[in-house]
Amino acid sequence: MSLLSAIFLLPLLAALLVLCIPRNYKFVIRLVALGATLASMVLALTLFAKFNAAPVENGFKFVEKHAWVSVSTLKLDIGWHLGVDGINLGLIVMGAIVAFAAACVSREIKRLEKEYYTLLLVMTGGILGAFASLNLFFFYFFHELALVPTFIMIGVWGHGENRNYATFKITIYLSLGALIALAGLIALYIQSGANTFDIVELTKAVKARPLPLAAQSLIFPLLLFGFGILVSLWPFHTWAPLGYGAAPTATAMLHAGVLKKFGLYGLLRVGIPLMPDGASAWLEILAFLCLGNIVYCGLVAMRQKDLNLLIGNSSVAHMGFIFLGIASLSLVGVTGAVVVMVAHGFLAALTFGLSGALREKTGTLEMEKFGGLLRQIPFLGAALVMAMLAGCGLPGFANFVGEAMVLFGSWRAFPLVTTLAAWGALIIGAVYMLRAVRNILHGPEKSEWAALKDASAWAKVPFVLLLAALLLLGVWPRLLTDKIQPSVAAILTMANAKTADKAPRPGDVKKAVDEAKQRAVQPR
Amino acid sequence: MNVGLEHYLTVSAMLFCLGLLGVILRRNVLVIYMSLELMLNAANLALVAFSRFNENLTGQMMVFFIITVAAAEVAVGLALIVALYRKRQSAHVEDLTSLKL
Amino acid sequence: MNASLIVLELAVVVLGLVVLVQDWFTPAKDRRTLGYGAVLGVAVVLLYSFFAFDGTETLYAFGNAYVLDGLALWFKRFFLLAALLVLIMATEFSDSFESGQSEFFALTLFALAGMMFAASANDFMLLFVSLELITVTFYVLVSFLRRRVESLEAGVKYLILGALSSGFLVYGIALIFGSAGTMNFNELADKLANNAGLAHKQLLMAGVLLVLVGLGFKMAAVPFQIWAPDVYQGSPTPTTAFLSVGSKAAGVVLLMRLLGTAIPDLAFNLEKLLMAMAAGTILYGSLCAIPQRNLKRLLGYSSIASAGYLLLGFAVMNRAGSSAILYYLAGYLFTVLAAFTVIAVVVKEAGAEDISALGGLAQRSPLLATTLTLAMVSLAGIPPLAGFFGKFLLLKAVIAEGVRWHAYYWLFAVAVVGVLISLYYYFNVVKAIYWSKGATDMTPIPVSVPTRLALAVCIAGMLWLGINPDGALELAVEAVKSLKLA
Amino acid sequence: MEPAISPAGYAALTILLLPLAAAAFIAFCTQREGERSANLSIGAIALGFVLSLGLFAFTGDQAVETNFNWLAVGDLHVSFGLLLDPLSKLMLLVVTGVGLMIHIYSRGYMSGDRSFRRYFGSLSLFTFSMLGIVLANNLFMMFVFWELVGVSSYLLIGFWFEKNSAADAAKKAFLTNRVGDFGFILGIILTWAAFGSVNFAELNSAVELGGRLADKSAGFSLLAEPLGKIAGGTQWWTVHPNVLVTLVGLLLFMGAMGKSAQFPLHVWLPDAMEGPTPVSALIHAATMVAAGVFMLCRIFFLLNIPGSHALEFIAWIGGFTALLAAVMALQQNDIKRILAYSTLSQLGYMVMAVGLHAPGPAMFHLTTHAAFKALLFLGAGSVIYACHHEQNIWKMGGLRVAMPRTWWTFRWGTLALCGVWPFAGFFSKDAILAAALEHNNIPLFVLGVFVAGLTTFYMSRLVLVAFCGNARSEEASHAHESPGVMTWPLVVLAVPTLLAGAVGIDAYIGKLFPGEHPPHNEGFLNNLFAPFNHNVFAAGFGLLAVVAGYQLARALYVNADRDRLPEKIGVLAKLARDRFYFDELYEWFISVTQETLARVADWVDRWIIAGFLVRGTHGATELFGRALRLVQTGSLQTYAFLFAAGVVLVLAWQLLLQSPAH
Repeated sequence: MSLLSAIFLLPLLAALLVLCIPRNYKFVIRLVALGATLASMVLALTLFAKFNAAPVENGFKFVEKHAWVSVSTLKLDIGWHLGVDGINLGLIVMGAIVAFAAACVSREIKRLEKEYYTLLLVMTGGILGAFASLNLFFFYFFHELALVPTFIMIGVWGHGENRNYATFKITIYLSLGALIALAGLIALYIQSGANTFDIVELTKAVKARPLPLAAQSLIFPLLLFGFGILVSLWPFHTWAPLGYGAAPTATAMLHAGVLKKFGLYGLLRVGIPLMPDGASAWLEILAFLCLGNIVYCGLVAMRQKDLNLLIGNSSVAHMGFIFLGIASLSLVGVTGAVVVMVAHGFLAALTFGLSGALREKTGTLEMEKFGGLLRQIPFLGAALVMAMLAGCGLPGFANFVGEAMVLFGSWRAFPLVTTLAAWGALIIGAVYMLRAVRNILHGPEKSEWAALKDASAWAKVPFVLLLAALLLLGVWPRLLTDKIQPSVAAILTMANAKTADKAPRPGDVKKAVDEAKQRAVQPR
Repeated sequence: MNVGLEHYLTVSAMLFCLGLLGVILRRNVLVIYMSLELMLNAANLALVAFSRFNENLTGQMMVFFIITVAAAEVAVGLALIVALYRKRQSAHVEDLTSLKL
Repeated sequence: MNASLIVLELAVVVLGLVVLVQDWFTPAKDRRTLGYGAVLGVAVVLLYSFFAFDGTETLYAFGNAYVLDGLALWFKRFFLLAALLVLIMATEFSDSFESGQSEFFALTLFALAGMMFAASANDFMLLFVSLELITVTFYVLVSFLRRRVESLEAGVKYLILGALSSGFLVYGIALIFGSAGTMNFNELADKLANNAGLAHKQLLMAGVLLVLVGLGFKMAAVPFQIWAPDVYQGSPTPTTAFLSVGSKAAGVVLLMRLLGTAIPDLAFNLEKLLMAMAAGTILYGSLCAIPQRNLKRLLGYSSIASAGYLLLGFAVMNRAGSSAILYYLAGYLFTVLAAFTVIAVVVKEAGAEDISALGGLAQRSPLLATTLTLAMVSLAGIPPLAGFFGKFLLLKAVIAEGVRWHAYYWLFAVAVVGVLISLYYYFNVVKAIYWSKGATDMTPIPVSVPTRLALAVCIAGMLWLGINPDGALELAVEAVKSLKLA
Repeated sequence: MEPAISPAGYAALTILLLPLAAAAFIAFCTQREGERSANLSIGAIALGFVLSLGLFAFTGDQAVETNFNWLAVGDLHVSFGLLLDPLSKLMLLVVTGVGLMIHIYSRGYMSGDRSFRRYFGSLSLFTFSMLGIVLANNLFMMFVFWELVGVSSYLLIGFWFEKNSAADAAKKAFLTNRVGDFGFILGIILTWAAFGSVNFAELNSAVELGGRLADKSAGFSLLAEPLGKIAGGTQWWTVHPNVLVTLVGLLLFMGAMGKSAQFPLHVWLPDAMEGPTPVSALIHAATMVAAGVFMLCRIFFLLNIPGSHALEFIAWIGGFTALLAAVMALQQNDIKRILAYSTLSQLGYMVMAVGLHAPGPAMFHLTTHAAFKALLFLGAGSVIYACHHEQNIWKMGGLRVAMPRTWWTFRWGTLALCGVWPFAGFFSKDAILAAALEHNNIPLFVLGVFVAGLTTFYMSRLVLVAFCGNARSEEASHAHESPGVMTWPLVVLAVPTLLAGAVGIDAYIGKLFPGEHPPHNEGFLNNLFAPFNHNVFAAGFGLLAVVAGYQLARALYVNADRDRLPEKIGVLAKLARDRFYFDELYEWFISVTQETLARVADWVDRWIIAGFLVRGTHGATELFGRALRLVQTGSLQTYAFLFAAGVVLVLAWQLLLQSPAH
């Protein structure tokens, strides 16, 4: 069991272990869960440290390959193929950290702990496995692993009276998206002629013989809308705020923070490189759809009374940025999109964690009922302010770096959309974030919250961890971008292989300037 | 005029349809059961006619199997109908509607 | 006519007779030992089947009316395993029969023998006889609870409609015999191969369709599924289980024989019909199940939907399609029997068959709750359980055909809609287990050792076929080799 | 490889990072000791001041740049770079000098406050961000610190967050700044897209090159076509290069408008007075608002590209803001509001100066203004402290006697602000008026003179009402001089208020912006009279306006018990007092556009997408299910009939439809 597979097998094994522990040893169960997620986090961090950006044969490191199902007569070959490159490295590390934070935050669960922790660990293992696997079948298999735990966790430990409707909606919506994506993957499996789900072979096959245009224009929309639904692309986003609002804190953190990036990662890994012509037809539409995400969901977030619904809508708005970055097909834009993916993972986990802590202490999330809490809960208050500011793209946090790069990258492809996206991010984002801070933390103290206590020492650990991650990546982005850039470059060479280069890049301007200099100097 | 294969077939087809109509229209379970047997016999007739004209005896052999199976079916069916009658004191099909929707 | 081939069926029939005879000597109170005896017997036969034959070469018997090849062996083992689990459930269920417990076991064994004969049918006569043996035994099994009027009503409905379908079947056989002049599948295939005129004979096609009606009835496919919900609801739970697994699989193996060996050339122009039936069955089964509150009726509709997915495999009549059918059936066996075992225990405990009877199951008995949840998740086709990989293979086969003819993409879309709708009512059951509102009594439910064993086998089966499908898929492909497929 | 860092670079780095270290230490470590946090923060800025002085004195005039590669993706190269040139060295002095005084002053002013620690932490964070803007060597880094300054001003304005008004003011300040930042980032993106880099040095060389090679008539030719194409890429974006360059200038100016509270985005500054007075002094007088002007001067070469019309627009915006703010200041009764509007007005002056191709005088006025405005604010703070937080000037009076030291320092500040001859204000304002004349922009010159008059009028009104005459309220009569730690910084600030004008600051800056104005640098004494022989008209009219303003104020307000101005100018006074209803106008505009849009979006989301589409399909399938279920009627006859119908259907479908031709 190499380093990479240990990261996601550990939680799954821990889940089995928890199953054997008798129900009333609550503390032991919690310890096992915390230990497993902590161990996988440490492993993920060592993985991050050992990952040097030196180029390797087909771009993937820590590769591990076993056969799983290979039936020659049916030309069916599905193998267990793990590997890491710039893009899913960040996502795995972020996923592991958020999983540990989610495990810490699960202290609020007082009922049926054994089932809860089993499901949490299965979900964590599923998510991390999905990001680590290079075989599209397992990519899909591990993602679906997280579907049932989400359903049961929202249903049993969720909050709010419409959690029943919310849990059914989120489950059916996600499996609709997953099935459409599966259709795309199978069609790709067959029409690529390579008869394999392995992304490395698929890329080789497509490089050798690009997919026919008819196939591309069929498969790409399937992948786009399949993954789009998983990532709450604009018209299919209504499940996200509702689902996260009703979910227990840990599920909301894991789902909004990590699982949601699965669709985007899929689109970037499979959609863009393998179907360049198919993609180019749809990217215009994608750009305007993600505008719907940013501006429309931002406006909707403004009208929300419940803090969790506000955060849910804001996380949908952030997804718009990642889509815009991917749609721009420029190196800066796509790298920015990957940075936003990682940064938003931490941000969503932090905000949902804080709102969960708030809900645990006060019993409600109605913003009107709050007021002047900063005096009673200084730490949680300060963390909430920092989270909200990070949410509206304050420099110093990782989100700003990603969003700035997306704006810089997508300017050339869609100038109008970028302007509106900047308006959405800077202004609309700031408005609803600061209104939330204004209603909850500022203003005169209310008597009913006088007895409120701040978070205990242990409860602070996850929030400090997430804030540290956000700040570290915000202050020193090269830590991440240097690793992402080569992988994105490889994908973009394939994606842009189709049409002639649209407009000269700023780089060309630099060349024009230098040439002009030579000419200017000679005559004198 | 001598009787050819078509005649036998038309007779067996008519018998089959009569049996089918009997099953659909009649209300008494026993009558339904009898029309079912009628359909089986229509098949027997067709089989015998085919084996006679194709000079192949497998059809005849099949008829024996059909008759024995029909007999077994009748035995079990009648026992069932009697049990039902003892339970519901009526053999009409309309009041057999507690299992629906 | 080497009779040694039917040693398995003979053993099962003899076992049935022994159980009947033994009933005279055993006093009323320990009737259950009879049940366990039957279970052991079937287990022995199952083990023996692995040593006796290896299914590589095709053996014929009784004037090649009886064939023993990979496919037949695969299905015989399938039926034996199904009967094993059903018998365990029946022995637990038997104390609610007022009298004649041993008859129930014996009849189940006779039905099993019928299914094993159906698995090896290579002749229309054997097809008819085995089909009738299964149907007649089920008439009695369905109406076994003579005290309850639902059981009797279900019995009569099954009787009349079963007899009607066998009427059509026989008439179909007659027409086929008339037009083709032979009852044997291989001969029929040769005749079709060498004189093209035969293929276009309307009479032959009519005969094939009428036989299809009989088999469709058995599988509860759309135009002929009208009996399924009422019979599933009325009959005692072990019978419903055996109906939904055994008799459906018998229909499947006979249809495979028909399309695979008897009329492979005609199969092509049946493609449109099979696709329509598949789509209709999936939609009908899924849609009608939404408002269901009664557990057994819900599973009835879900079994109709599963027949729809199996028909997907038949519409794509090639090696990939048929191996997918076999794999899906294997997963379906463990899943449905797990579900029925849990429902049998819960219904006996709560007395009511409504979904609300499941209330608070998570606290009352975690084992039953987990098993039923896994079963529902597997039925819905969610990884990592068997249902997913089965559906995945079927859907892959359908999309592979999509390249040739775009209608298959629409078929895929219908399948996706079916899965989504099924998610709703399967997860409704999971909801009832974990967080239903009206859960009153929290008394833990006792689960006897054999039931635990059965549940353990089912869970192991579901997980093994879901997580490590390679071995089982090889077996399925091996079994399908004998059919003349693309 | 990054070049080896020169000692000056190290010094700049320490100046920058010291306040950050202080803020971080305060935030994480000092739980209880409030005092230690104050010392830490003061120590940090004091050391910064000393180092800036050292830099100012010893390093020469050439620019020293140190770079750390912060972000390098594709063609976007952003470095964490520090640029030391005369402009940034001067601003270093202003920020750290004035900042030091205010840190010391606030130690006394805030001594009683409950969250003393949080105050000094935010103050240090602000200093760090302000120094970041000053030292940044590229637009991206400047934008990063731009937003950090916005956040620290949000924290400081909303310091007393229990008060609803303070919390709203903080939110309003941050959001208005964000509107400015929106334009700023678009400007940066456009610059990067057009010129290929965000670094000032590279931008400068690109612009110079373009300028030299271009023949004047076709505008900025060489780089023109690629500019057009590059900027947008799609067809309808290939604008004429001049339009593009103007757009770049205006967008960047939008950032300055937000930060320096220019006309459309000025509404947040008066409300920012909710923060503690030292905060108002530091942020809203000396440094933060000056950042906008500093940025304009820093990118002046971009604005000054031939063919760009941005500068005229900037000049007029500056002028109009100056006039508007001055008129509003006439009718304010809160001492801090008056000073806030006066800051707004002076900022208008500076922006006007930049607009008139005179960044040198703008920076000169910025420096002097920083000194005397900080002095005035701290003086006002000591008055408020003495009158137990009474801010209405009509409740004060007779403080001249009660608070002698505050009185004479405040009087010096007022004289400097009005532009009376020996004081610093006169020289810098005169330089601006001279620039207006040289650029023969008569309307702006007249406007400048008129605003100078207005400034003198409202400042004299304040002095006459607050300090002269007799006490009008209880607190005023018992007022006594503030403690030494508060009045001592006033005296220190009084020195530059007097001498800054003639000490030759404009000469030092002049070197940066060659060509516009000959700097007068013939020693202190003749500098005193330089403005007169440089441009006697500007100086003469300036002084004339001051005298006229003073006489008018004296006539109206000496020993006045109530404000008699409204009778004189009627409705204009009412308008001025209510700030020309801009707040209400914005409120209405936002409610019309953003709130209604939000309401529509929420309605669509709730009813159309989640309601009609999702619940609709859900309901439809459920209904369809229930309908289909009715087929199971339960009666055996219908079953038999349906079965037979099914068989007939199958036969018909297969035999008739799939005709044998198949």
